[in-house]
Amino acid sequence: MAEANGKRFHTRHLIFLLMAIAVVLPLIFKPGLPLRVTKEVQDIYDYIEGLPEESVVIISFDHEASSLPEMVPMAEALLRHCFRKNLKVCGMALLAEGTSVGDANLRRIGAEYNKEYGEDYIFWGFRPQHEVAILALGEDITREFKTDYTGRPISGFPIMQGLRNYQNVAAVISVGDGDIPIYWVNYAQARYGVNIIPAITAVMATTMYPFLQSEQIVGLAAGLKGAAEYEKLLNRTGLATRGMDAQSTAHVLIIVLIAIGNIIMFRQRGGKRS
Amino acid sequence: MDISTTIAAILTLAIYSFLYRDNPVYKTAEHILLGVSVGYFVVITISNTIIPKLIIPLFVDGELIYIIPALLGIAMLLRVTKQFSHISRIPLALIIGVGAGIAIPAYMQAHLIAQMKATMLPLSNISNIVIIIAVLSVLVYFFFSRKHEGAFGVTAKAGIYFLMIFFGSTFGYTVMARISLLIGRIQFLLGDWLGIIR
Amino acid sequence: MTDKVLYIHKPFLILLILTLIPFSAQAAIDTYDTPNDGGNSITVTWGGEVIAQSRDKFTSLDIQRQKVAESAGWETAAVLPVTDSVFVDDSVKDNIPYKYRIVFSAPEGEALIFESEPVKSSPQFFNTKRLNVLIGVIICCVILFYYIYESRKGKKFYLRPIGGLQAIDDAVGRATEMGKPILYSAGRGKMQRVATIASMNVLSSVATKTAEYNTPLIFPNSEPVVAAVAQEVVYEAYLKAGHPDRYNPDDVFYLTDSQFGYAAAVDGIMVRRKPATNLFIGTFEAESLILAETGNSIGAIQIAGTDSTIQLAFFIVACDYFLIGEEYFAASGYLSKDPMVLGSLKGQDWLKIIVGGAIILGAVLETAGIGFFSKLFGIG
Amino acid sequence: MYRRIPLIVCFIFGAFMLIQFFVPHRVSTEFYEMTLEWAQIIYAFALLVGALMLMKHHAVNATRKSSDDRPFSIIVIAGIATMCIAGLIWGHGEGTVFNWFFQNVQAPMQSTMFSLLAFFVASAAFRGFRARNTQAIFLLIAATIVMLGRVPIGELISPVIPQVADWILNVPSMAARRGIYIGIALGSIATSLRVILGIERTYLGGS
Repeated sequence: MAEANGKRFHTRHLIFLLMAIAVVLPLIFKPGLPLRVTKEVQDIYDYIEGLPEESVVIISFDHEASSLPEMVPMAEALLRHCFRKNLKVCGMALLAEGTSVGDANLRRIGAEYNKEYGEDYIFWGFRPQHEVAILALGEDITREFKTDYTGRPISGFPIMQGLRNYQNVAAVISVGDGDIPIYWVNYAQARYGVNIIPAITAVMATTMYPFLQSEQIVGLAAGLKGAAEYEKLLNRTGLATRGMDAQSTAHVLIIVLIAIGNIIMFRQRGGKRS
Repeated sequence: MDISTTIAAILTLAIYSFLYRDNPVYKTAEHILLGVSVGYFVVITISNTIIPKLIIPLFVDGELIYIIPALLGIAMLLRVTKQFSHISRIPLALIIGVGAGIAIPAYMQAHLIAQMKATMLPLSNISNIVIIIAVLSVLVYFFFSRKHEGAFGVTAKAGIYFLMIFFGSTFGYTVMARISLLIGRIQFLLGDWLGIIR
Repeated sequence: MTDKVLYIHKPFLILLILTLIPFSAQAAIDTYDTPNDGGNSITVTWGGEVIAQSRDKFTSLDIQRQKVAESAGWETAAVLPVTDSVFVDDSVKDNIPYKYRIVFSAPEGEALIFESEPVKSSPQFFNTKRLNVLIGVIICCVILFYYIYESRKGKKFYLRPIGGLQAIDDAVGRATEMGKPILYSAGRGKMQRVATIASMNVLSSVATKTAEYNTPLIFPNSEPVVAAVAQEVVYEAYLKAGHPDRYNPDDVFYLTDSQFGYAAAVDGIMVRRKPATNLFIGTFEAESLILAETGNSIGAIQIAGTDSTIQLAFFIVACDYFLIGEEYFAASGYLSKDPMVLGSLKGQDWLKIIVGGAIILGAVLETAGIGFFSKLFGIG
Repeated sequence: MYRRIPLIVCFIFGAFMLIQFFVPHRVSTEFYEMTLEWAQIIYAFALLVGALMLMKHHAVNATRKSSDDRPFSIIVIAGIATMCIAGLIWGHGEGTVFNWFFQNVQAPMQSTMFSLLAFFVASAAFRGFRARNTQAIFLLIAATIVMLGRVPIGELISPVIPQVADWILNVPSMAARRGIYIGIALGSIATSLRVILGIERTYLGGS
């Protein structure tokens, strides 16, 4: 895109360089700006904290590999909380790429807390066509997922004892980078009344607020910032918290760039008019 | 700095070469990605859906009813051919019909009834009043059978400004998301790969 | 509904089960067929003063059931925390009478037992909790089909002028005056997407004008199928306008399906051919940003129409005019003059009036402290 | 004929799924669960169709000597083949070749691809995002408040900024989004009803 215009080449690349600096420097020097926990994230934390031990939580990895830097810290924080509270965690994915990510995350965090596969957590695997899969789980989980991710019969695992459908599930955490968390609201919350916890990319944050106000979702954890807040609540510094300083400087850079760009525009316009 | 991480890092840098300009290194990396992701998708779809939901019930458990979805699935694959692609309209119609049938009550419940209820707020504080005015004025903006003039026009105008606030906050959050992705990749390059930051 | 209450000591529990002494207390246990379900389920609830007063004394709570006809022994249906007050038994058979009892017991041996009247489970044909949804669906059906029917019969409905559409007309004129081409992009949506289909309607109208004014129309595509359809649409428009000779098939072409590759290539086209107007109409993803930025830097008038809120946020600040979601579909329906779409739009407008009216009524009643109306909007 | 059968199928399944919502009876639920299962199976095949079309396109391209993109098509085919062989023969769980490719090739490249957008946003911020009218000014002000209010630095500048950001997100922005949702819901219900009754047939495609 730069080859056709020599002058563009410079400005554009200078801005790219500024962006890289704005992100790299805070990551190296770590000023450690104070972090505020929002009510939306606190609500999720309180809800999970209030669940009785052994409650079943479904965590659905409804994202693609493209948003991993946002989704992984989020899933890690929520999983740590669930395992710390001794909840039973059932993993699944409604997008194919979330499948491998989900399996790896569950095993890694499960091992951190010495949890047994099949006893304390399980990974059911992937199902296509979100709305249909969500509805099917509302009727009979063992019919929807006859086998786990690697093909072993699901009914053989102790965690599945007494787990039939959403009636036995305390909450569904949807770690999503698109509109699948909305599908969970539309099809699982509305129809079956199950509690939905959206852990989503920042891109989708504003679209979830109407459901927050109408209490169709428990709370809202959005983006790397949401993950950082959760890490703070768990008293554990992770990738998200360490990224927050860079997030701040990069935002300031963007705002400054918009301001300069507009000032230049108004100057030029003013010049033309006079 | 193990070999796997180094490979991942080299591929990451290959993608970043696009920032200079579109070039063969980027193009190669992009096509590797395309091939691998399509292959990944095919394997997961077969191993996680077609095998457990169709092959095992039909061929291992011998439940003959599954012959119907099997035939419909094969009919779907005929879409790839020129000659028989019209047959694929039957399974397609089933999926679309099912989708439409379940969407109606879902939208009615979650997006209309529940959202209407949540807007029926007592007019006791500024925020509640703003919420009601904003919802109504946006509805007026998307009203097409009447010209936007007079009081109606003023309401529609208010609607567009509320929409702008919504688009603005979406803009802010989207910028945030894109930067988070960059932070994640830099953490990978400088941390996991080079070990400069921890 | 009448209940039997009993204080016993654990060693004698088994003995006493056979010789229950009826004890009438306040309604403490209630059993009923679980409502709005497919059968095979009985709900047991308990409460009342006796339980409330003595709950702290006990450490375990057993729910037991018995098939009345078989006069068999009691079987444990569930063991619950003593604080619970409801249990749904999903493992019963339909149309068989069952009796339930709840047994509170303490380690010291003290126990408190309540026994219920016989109860049967049965499936229901209508879920009464969803009545409001049914009414809503019926209202939608009636209104929408009335207007679609009227529209198909030939009735014309008024559609307000849409700013972005007018802007498209003007922009074509401007390009002609400047002697520069128009660039059209439908983004990266597949052909079956509603936003892509709507884009083809807009394209047809734009192409009719460029044919009249003899202004070049460039349309790089990222989807082979869309490219093929677009070529047909543009050629047909030129034919209708009476200038098939002015159609240049090389200007409507397939570029690449790579997201950023597409953006980079379109950028190159913009810089080289300097279009006076850029039209971004269709399904856009992240590439929107790059396209709109370059378009802005070459000083083109830019008009965007899409249903993606995220890309709209960027388009609004980088384009001169925009069509937001529904507005875009309405514009496309207006251009295509499809009676089904127009009738449907009219029906949706009426539904919006109903929704708005209900919200106002609900808010006013809430303010007056009357909550019954908003309760009708509960979901379950 | 070719048009009528799909319309009938669509009507039967669409109408049933709609009515089933109100009928909890076991017979209805049984047929409902079966339909859900069928839909998923067929959908999985539909997903494979997309992949097959892409493979066909690149296979044709890879055999065409004149094509400039030939090497790239060969790379795509090789990628698909590697993953399919690895995944379908040695499995897809942890520690497999398939999983290694996902974790070290696909995942890093895909997330890097999207992180390019951070740079593009920066460049567009300077050269594209303009407060060209009052509407755009509103948008940019809301965006600035949210961008500052949702990261630590906003709090540092002034504790009012995060509060204003919270209010914007929870009140006007939320309500505007709700207005859009209501509109979309009515539109979706209208489209779905038209699809079930066979008035809307665009999905069947041309010819």
